[in-house]
Amino acid sequence: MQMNMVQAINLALREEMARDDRVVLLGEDVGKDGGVFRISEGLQDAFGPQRVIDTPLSESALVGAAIGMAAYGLVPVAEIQFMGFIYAAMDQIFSHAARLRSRSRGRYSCPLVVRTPYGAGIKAPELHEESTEALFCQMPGIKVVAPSGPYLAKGLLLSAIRDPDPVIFLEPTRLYRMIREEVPEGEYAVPLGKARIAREGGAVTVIAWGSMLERAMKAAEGYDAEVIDLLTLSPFDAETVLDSVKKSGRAVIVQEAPLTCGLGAELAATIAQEAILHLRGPVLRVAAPDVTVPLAKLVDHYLPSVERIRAALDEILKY
Amino acid sequence: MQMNMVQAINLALREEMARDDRVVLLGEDVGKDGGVFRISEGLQDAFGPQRVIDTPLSESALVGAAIGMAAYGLVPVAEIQFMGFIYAAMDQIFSHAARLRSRSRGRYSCPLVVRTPYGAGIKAPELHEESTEALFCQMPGIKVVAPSGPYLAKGLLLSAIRDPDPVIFLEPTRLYRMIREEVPEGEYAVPLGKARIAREGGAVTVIAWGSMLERAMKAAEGYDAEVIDLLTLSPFDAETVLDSVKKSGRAVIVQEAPLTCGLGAELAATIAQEAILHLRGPVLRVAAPDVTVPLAKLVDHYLPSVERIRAALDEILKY
Amino acid sequence: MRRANPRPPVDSRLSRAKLVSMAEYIIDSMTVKRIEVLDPRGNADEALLPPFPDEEIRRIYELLVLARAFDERALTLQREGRIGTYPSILGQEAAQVGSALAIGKEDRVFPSFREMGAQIALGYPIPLLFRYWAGDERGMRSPDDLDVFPICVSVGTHLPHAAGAALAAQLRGDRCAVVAYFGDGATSKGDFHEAFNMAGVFGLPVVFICQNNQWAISVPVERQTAAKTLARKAWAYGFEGVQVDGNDVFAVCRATGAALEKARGGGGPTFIECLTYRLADHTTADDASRYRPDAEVEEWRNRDPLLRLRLFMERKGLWSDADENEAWERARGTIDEAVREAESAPPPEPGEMFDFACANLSPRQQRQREELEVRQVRQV
Amino acid sequence: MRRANPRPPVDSRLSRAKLVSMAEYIIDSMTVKRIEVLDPRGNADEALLPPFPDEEIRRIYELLVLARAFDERALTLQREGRIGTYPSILGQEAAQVGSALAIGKEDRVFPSFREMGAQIALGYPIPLLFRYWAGDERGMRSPDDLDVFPICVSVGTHLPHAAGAALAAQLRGDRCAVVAYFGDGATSKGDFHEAFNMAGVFGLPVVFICQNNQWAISVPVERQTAAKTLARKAWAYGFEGVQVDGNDVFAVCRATGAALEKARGGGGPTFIECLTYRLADHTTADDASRYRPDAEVEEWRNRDPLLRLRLFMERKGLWSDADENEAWERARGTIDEAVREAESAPPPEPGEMFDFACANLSPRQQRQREELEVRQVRQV
Ligand SMILES: Cc1ncc(C[n+]2csc(CCOP(=O)(O)OP(=O)(O)O)c2C)c(N)n1
Ligand SMILES: Cc1ncc(C[n+]2csc(CCOP(=O)(O)OP(=O)(O)O)c2C)c(N)n1
Ligand SMILES: [Mg+2]
Ligand SMILES: [Mg+2]
Repeated sequence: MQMNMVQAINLALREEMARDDRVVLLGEDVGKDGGVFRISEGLQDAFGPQRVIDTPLSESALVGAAIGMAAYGLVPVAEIQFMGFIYAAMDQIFSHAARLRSRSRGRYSCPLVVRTPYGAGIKAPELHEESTEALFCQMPGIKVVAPSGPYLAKGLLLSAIRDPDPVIFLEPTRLYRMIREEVPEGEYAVPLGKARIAREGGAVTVIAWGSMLERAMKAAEGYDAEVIDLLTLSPFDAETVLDSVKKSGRAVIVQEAPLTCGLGAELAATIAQEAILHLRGPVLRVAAPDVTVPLAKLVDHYLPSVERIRAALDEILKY
Repeated sequence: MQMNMVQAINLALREEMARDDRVVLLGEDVGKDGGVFRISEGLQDAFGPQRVIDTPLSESALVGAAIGMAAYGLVPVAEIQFMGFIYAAMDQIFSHAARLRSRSRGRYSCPLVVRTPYGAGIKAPELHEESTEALFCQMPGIKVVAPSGPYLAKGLLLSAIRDPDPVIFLEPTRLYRMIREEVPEGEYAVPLGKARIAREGGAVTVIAWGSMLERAMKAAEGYDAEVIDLLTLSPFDAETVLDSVKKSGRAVIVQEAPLTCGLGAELAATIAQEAILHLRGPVLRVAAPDVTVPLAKLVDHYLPSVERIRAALDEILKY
Repeated sequence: MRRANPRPPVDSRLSRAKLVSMAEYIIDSMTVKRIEVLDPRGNADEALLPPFPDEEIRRIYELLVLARAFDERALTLQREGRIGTYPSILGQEAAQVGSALAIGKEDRVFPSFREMGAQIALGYPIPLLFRYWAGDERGMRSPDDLDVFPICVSVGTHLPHAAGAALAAQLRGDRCAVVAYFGDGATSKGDFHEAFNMAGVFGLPVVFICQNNQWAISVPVERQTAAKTLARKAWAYGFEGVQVDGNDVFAVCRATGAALEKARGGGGPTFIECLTYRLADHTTADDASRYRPDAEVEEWRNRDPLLRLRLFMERKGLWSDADENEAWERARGTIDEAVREAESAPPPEPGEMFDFACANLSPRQQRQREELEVRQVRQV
Repeated sequence: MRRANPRPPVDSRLSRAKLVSMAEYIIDSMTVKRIEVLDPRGNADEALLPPFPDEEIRRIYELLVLARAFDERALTLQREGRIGTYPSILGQEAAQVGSALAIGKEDRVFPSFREMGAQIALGYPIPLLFRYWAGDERGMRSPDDLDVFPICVSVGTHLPHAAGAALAAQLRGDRCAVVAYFGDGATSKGDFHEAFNMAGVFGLPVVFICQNNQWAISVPVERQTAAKTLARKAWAYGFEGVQVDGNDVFAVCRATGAALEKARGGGGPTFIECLTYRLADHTTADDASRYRPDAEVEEWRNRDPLLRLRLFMERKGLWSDADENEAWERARGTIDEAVREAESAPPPEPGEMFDFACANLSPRQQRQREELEVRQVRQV
């Protein structure tokens, strides 16, 4: 069926909940309201308020309770309404979700998914347009996933829910309803930890993820560029990245977040450590500037544009 | 006077509080107890409980209140007892301290210092040995500083307190009492944003900060290695780093934190973007593995050792 | 034996039955008061009548009208795509205007995101409000003579700032009080707790005003907390919580005034729960009919805060239909003018996103700004 | 006029004076009970006497002795450098052992870091406790037949887990209850609030047990909160809080038993404040004489939880000096054995730091592990 990413994620949740009654949803307004983006539309009706739980407005306890639930036989999928509100749950995610298996030496584990809409471009108020995936990518014990379209969103979410460890699942709001494509019903899992060659090419490797994939693909038109869709941001698929860069000798990383200490830095550093002898020129990063994401009037100037990516391609191809 | 880092920081606080009555300390046990590391020893006696404030056990409100105080004419220096407890204050630091100037378009600002002991090697319980500086380095609006010895600690803390914007000041616990050196009384500021050439050399550039500086210096003995002490981690002094790397053609980054998405990644990425044509070999990172810092019995195997740094030097010098 | 340790000797099932015999006595007790003046039909016991001069009562009403006219227009502008997502204040005008009127120039105010009625009553320039909601952060710069913090979108996270501002006032001996506004949903946040606790411990000059509009998006207040009143939460921190009829502008104003006076005089914090109702959708992006019954909304429409003051004034002969029409006309005129002013402001330059990133840009930020500006020029 | 908006009409100074005339009535009230059985001299009103068989009372006392012997030894081992920084439980044995005894095998326990008395009473292997405090995380793996979460060092952050475990039990219909332990300092954390609130909203089967030892390192409980009792905080979340004499093992045990029974029966959460005292330094790294008066400590020494039970038993003819000596000898023997076992365990291999990093190591982690092991071999 043709569907957008909201519908694909909804379908993934529905199927997983039907398949495995340990899967429960919790979050603010996920129940009767179906979530502010309608991700969980109809799920409370289908599975009851015991499995689709509206919580009080408490991001820390919401994630913290999900940790306790995960330790005791459930597979919670917690929603943080916008990524800008996940910071209150950082302590729970980092001090606890990431470490429960290790602290208890395997006695307890934390098969938890924290889903959250992320990214800029929807012209919403402050803290509604964050893309701080790198905060989580530096936490050992946490996986981070960001789909770039409906089909992948469903498959990755299935994998995330089935993963025995905590996964942060980042949904690019800008793409929620932008892309419609065929999304099959039933099982298919897109594995975690594997990147995808979104477009083959030989002269330059472009690495992108989440909402930037769409722009990277547009920018690549007319270039002999290979585009890698990272999909899992942590642990990221270094092999696919390095193989491509070794072949092309040129790398451009496209990152929605501010430049400094974003995930792009780790990708560039990995390339600089492990593929440097194959490089023809610098590893270029196209990223937002090092400022807080501005409100609607300026956000288009903040986000990496197709033009900026093209400019980077033109530059690197000079080498 | 010869003093260790604890004494140097104490002296810096004392002098700043005497100079400027807007400077106030707050935190858990900073008052009568003088702080669990005795950093604020004697300061409540000297300046009174109005200026050295014991707070309830509330990291988020402690930082949040400091933001309100900073907005209203004070210069708060907040202590988080150990870096592992700062995660509860991430929301306040990132959503508010980092953004107050911008959100209010300059009407309010946040001249706040958050001091916290950080780093491993003191054989303390979980969450007492974290080094997650990169979490803060990716926040536009936040400065991050990590001294590597008593003299620098005092000078940098003076600069941090006088800085008009929020500064996270990371004190390497392992060095608190390890190094004694001459620390003058009275004013001298070590500027923020400037790295220091801790040792000159031509064949390879070693970049380190905080507690790793000491190991990097030991490792460099017998090598023609230039050692850069980063001092300010954000915004870091790219110029000094790039100048040295362009000269030596080789870079080794020593980072206490787990490898992935640490500050070393940004340094390597910056080098790979801006100095790649000068490089003779890969940019090497010596870092902790991607696991939670283990407890006392294994922590020595976790921390980058002098031997590992030497091995990296030997490797890079083959190019 | 459980493992090597002596076996836990007590059969817990045994002990459970015999509690009655324990010595129990009461060591602590608390009560919560409710305060009201005007009833929904605009009646007030003569003895309780507020002593405002007639002219002031009319001006209070006009402010309520202005707040509502602002809201009306904001909703229209949103539908026309001229501002972004907007949270209506419909039904909460009395709780906002009434409390704000008690706030002095010297006081410090920390609003949440649904406080436009309070901002307007405080004298916050209405064009700036429109600009903010249109996505221009310059709208959040409070005029220099007004101490109103930027709108806080992250629920409840501004409460520690209010505590800190009050602590600063206390330490510096500033004779002012601090007011923080927030919703019923915010009472579930850790920052609410930590800030309230700090206010209690230090006896801070702060007044916490909860707009209990009974909904946090789709979550009714009964699912937000099992506490019978929100006001009682203050007792957990050692200070008083009171409930006020939030649709009664007189009661709100005077409860706030009393709490502020207490705060300024060193009497410590107060928590005021204004029990009111969100008559509109949560925001323009919401559809409240998905989760709440129309009957409940209708019931609260009858307790409209403007209506009851108007009925009161009519009964006292202070207000006529002509006054009503004029008041609305004047308010809409003010709003028209504000919209014009807001929309005629030149849009921000892209480089302005760097303007207040920090006091001094880093070399990297500097370069990023230059690159942005060069791109800009190229595109023009 | 303040800016373009109609001028705030009310002179706030005017309104402040006239509050007396408002209608005020009480809409909410709460009380806190205190529960006690044994007084500090070991007396108990005959009518209130707990119905434990004599043999059980002796065994309870022996567990208190064991907990204290553990503590004694841990302090010695720390001084000898055989374990790391250690937080003494001296003075809190009754609150810990008494509550733990009421906990069933089916229940789930979430300890803080100063709960070794509870862990011992629950049957947690003592050698594992020593290993943990010696810096070996393998000591935190609870035996499979015991549901005790790892010690939580980050104050208060485990309370949401307890709420979640209780929610899981509720959703799955597991007939068990959850117990969370924490200190007075933890009541100031946001996570305390959010977890309590969630427990109230969902009516969760959880018992929150606060060891109010009156100090959080150097901060006395009066500076931790302005609330008269900690117990009253529960009312803010719509459930009962009680205060128990925390040095009275009978009172603690039976208050806990009652709360657990209520929880298992669907009666929702309870908060038990055990009022006790930390007789030792905060940890071996602390020097409490810097911040608290000896006289206070002395006063609490007189309320020693072991002493009062011993006096009670002596008066009842259940206990002699010989019994006392034997009990201590047995306890110390158990502890000797546990230390031997703990210290004879082989140290962890360096590679073990990867063992539970995640279910499946990433290729990068795999390589890091291999490199670590290669370095290891080289060094050997
Ligand atoms: C920390 C945080 N979590 C979630 C949100 C999303 N959100 C915006 S408003 C709202 C409900 C707020 O309810 P309440 O505090 O009662 O204020 P009201 O909207 O009723 O004025 C939520 C969940 C947010 N803004 N901040
Ligand atoms: C979140 C957090 N902040 C600070 C600390 C440092 N610290 C360890 S124990 C303690 C005091 C705890 O007091 P309380 O909750 O009363 O427990 P007690 O130590 O009295 O058992 C502090 C501040 C910590 N472990 N966790
Ligand atoms: Mg509300
Ligand atoms: Mg305590």
